[in-house]
Amino acid sequence: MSSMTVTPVSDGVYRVSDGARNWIAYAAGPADARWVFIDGRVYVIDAASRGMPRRKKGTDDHGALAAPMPATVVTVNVEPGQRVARGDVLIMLEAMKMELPVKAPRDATVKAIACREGELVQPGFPLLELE
Amino acid sequence: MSSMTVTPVSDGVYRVSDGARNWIAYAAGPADARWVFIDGRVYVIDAASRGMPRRKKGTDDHGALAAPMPATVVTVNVEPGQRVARGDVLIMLEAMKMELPVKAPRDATVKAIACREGELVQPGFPLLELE
Amino acid sequence: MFRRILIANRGEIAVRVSRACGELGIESVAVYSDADARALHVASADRAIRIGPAPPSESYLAIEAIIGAAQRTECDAVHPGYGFLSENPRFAAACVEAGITFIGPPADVIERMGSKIAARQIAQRAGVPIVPGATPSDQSDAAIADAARAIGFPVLLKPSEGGGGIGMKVVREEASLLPAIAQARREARAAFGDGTLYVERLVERPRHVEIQVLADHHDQIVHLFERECSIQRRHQKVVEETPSVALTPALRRRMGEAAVAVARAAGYRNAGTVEFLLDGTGDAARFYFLEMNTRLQVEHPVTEQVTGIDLVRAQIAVAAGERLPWTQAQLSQRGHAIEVRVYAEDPARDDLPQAGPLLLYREPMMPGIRVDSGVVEGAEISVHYDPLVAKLIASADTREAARRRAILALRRYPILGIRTNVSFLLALLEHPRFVSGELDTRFLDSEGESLRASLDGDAPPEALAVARAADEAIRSNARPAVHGNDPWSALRDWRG
Amino acid sequence: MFRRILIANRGEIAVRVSRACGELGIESVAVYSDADARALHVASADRAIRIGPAPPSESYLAIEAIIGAAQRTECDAVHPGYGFLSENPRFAAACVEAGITFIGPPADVIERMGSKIAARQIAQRAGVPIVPGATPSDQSDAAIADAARAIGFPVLLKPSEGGGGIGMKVVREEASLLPAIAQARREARAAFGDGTLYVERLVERPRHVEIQVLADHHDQIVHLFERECSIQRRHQKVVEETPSVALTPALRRRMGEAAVAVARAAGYRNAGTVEFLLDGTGDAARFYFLEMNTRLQVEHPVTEQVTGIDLVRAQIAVAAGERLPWTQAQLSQRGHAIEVRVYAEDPARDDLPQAGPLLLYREPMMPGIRVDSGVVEGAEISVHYDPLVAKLIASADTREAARRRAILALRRYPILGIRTNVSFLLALLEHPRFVSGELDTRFLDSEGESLRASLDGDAPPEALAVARAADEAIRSNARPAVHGNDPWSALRDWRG
Repeated sequence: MSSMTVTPVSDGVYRVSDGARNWIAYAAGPADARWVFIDGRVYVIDAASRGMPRRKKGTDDHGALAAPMPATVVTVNVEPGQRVARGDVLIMLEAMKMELPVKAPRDATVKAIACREGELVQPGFPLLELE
Repeated sequence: MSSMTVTPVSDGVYRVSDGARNWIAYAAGPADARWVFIDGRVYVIDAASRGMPRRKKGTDDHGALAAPMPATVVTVNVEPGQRVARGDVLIMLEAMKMELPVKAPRDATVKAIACREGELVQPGFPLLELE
Repeated sequence: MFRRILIANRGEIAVRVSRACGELGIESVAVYSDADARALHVASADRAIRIGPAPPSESYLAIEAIIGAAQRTECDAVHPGYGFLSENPRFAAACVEAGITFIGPPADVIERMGSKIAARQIAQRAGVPIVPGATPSDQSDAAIADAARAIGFPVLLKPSEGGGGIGMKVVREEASLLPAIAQARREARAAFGDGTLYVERLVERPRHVEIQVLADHHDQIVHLFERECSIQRRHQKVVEETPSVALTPALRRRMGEAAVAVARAAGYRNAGTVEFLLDGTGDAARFYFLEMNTRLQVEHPVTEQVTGIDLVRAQIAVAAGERLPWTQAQLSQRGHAIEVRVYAEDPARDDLPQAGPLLLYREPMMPGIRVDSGVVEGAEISVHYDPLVAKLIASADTREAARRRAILALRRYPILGIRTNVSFLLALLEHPRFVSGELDTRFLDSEGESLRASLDGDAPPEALAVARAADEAIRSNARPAVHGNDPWSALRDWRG
Repeated sequence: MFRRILIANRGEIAVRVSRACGELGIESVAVYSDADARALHVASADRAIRIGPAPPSESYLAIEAIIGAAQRTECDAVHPGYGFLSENPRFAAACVEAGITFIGPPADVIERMGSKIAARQIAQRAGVPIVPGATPSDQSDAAIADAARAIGFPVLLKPSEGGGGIGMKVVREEASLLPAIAQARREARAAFGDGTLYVERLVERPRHVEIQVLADHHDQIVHLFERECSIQRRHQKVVEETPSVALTPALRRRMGEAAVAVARAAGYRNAGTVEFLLDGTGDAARFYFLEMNTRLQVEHPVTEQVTGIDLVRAQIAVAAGERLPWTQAQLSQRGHAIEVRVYAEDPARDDLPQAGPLLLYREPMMPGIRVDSGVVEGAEISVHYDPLVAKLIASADTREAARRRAILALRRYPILGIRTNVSFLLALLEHPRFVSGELDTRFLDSEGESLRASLDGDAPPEALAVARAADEAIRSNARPAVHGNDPWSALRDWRG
């Protein structure tokens, strides 16, 4: 890995140089989710893994699917025990004037459903569980 | 005086309302010299006199005239004992590619000269004294 | 001219309209819901008035509240922006009843053009073609097959009650016609409880090309040329440009004349847009009337950049009874403009809308770049409204120069704190089909996945280095958590 | 086309050029002095290289250092911007010797047009008038009086060695001629130790109108119409616009042809500007060649806005040997553009330049507004360089609309931490003589005091209320003192 020099330009603005190439970069946010913008791309870098970045993924697939943002449940398309295939739309939410499909992240069986149509759910609220 | 409501919009940006009219305002700087921008005008308001603003004037006229910024002394046009009239150019400084005339703030007599041509002077550095 | 205009909208378009008012020496009055008390559109106006709680139905869609606000602030006109009440004939009528000028067409014209059926009839009467199609009154297999043959292959079989593409069947030749009719009817019944079918000529790889028109109250109507908006997804436009690479001067003239004919037949007033489906390119292309939008479009800036005309100012002048100051012959297109819509959404997660604070937000300021936005750094993208953050418009002498300019500007447009589609837009602007202008309305359906696939990637060393440096900077210099606990609530009622 | 361009400049023009490079797919290399290590122009480029300490003579004027930087970074061209080395023939020659293309005219043309005497001779040979004048070889009273009569009243008597208006005498009629000659000679001797006098026709209330030219290396020369820059102070332009209200189509054509004739006679290449003094307005006006600027002008954006041509891109293309892509007939003016120069200076204190941190700096982003700047919030206006903060360019369909747009934008252009001329510019744009376009080069001499007088005023209640609210905000939320002690010095050499 090359050696990088970081020179602050002003609040949140940095110049990064590897000795040859030069970038203008922007950074903000807390240490556990530092947002960095360079050349049209955004990286969210967590503190623990500086040097071991990962793009933060939405719902971690621990079986439970959660609402990504405050939303209204429009339809629940599955029932407990139902087999679903990766990509199937399990639940349709609505927020910000748009429909937000909650899709199956993998082939699985629906274990439980934790919301009902018309309900207003908060971010992180578990909507249903897969086996 | 009317009652003003101030609503912050974001960092340094405010909405001010007197109940009828509405302004977008910007503020920054330390309490003893708070800079405020409204509608194309800038006000520097000191803390002690909130409600009793004064436009900060450059050189307070206590007899000594000081350099307003880092500058080079180009010419000294007067001598101790000389009578000068308000507006006379006493000293010519140069900074930022421009000539900066130091003018007499009032009719007076030159008491002492504290700089010489070619000298680099710092802000606040007394250049000459009037009686 | 008006003395004071109420802007019945929020976000970038409210800011845009209040600036036009400022330039005309007209006072602007913003309205806001509780969620928008700190919004830029409120601070930007000369006056501001609360109209209700966050939900649009109780604020930006609340006709009574808005008319009341206009009366209390003694406004003589209302600009509706786009969306919300802009195409609501009851709102236009309510303004007139309250003695306030509605900056837009008359209520009856909005109503007429708001009905797809009535609008198509008007277009046909004006001699402007619509996509051939029919709902046969005899719904037997044989009658539907006859209708399909009369229209000509390829045809589309659609549930008459449907929408959104569900249950649609494409039939390209006689052999598959009867089985397709049976299947389409079954699916229509399953999805909508009604098996009635509509038969329509299928336009393959159509482009969405629309014509801006402007009509004064003295029977003068001009068009301001086309906008191509083929890059769309779920009927939401993402990229718009003008001129369209698909148009030749002769085709442009024909489409412009068709749009003016529709506007004239509708008794149109003020700014409006006639949308066409374009089949093919060049002089031989066919175009079909789709619908008319009886308001300012989101994408109006590309027209402004290329014609040099300020459409919002023109809207206000026309509403005030002024004559259009130009004839058709005096209008021209110069150069090229491309608009990209920056949405708060995550392209890596099905374009999921994002809400949250703009921790860092800096708009690129460079020659040929215009950004229309309603936010500033530190603002909050609210869950209550649409996720449009800003529109970035790049103008240059050629399409290629405008495209490169848009790319450079997006590369200098940091938005941190929420995910946006900026990197997706960059991939799109660099897609070979976008570069060559081979567009159709299914572009994002066919290319969206490959565009998204290019977005993933680990943080490069330079990003990691900046993240670390920011640690240091933030440790020594704690940047305010503008959107943490609210230190502002104590700030009311300072006596000045 | 070039692969990599070194930008031998700083500030807004360096940022401007690096963006043009980015749009062309050419790598840009910034140079910087120690004072500019954190400057925007450095961060904006694809590469950056230090060339010396803060004083310009050791950095931005150091030919060897800059040529060395271009060689080390393997640049194939250098863009000089304006100011600094842009009109230095030794620099242009040094580039060529080093095998690097100088983006500008050849060294000998720079040298020739840099000499006022040689440039005037070229203009005269090209049939372009200069202000009639002479230094009589016989300096007797009678001979000088004869020269004055030959030139025609009113005349100006000037010390031949002088400059800056010292010792100049205006003579309007025969009766005062001889006494004026005697007095002018005395004053010339006192001020310059030399009583030699130059006699010149006095142009009363002249306008400064210049013509942009562009010449390729294939003998094609076009002009891009005029810019009026009559609003100036101590030969520093403050407001520029195009078109000029003083020109008619016929006069514009004559001046354009004269400028092209001068450029052709000079063997000119690349972008240049021919400056004229304009006496009167309309078809009957006379114009006189003043000088030719052999570089990009500060005020080039107004031409870009009104012609739709990107001058920096054209400069690069021409230097790379490309042909101009337009004929004169294809070029046109559309609309109106006004540029105001935002300086870090205090209008209340003799325009004293200001240095210091930009505590808050937000550029107005609105339709028809372009800001070319080289700073961001938190940056420092340095004492070492010129006090130009930014150029704000307002474009619209008419002069009045552009003027109102510029005013609205300046009212939304907060710059805090240093004094600027923003409020002065606002007063200027609202001055009745500016509104009506009655301009001449002495406008600021005659109106400057009244403009300044309008600036004073106590803080209104709304400003006091904000100052108080900011107390609260800052107490709870300490904003970082970005420019206090330097927390950054420890941030070097992060391993990424």
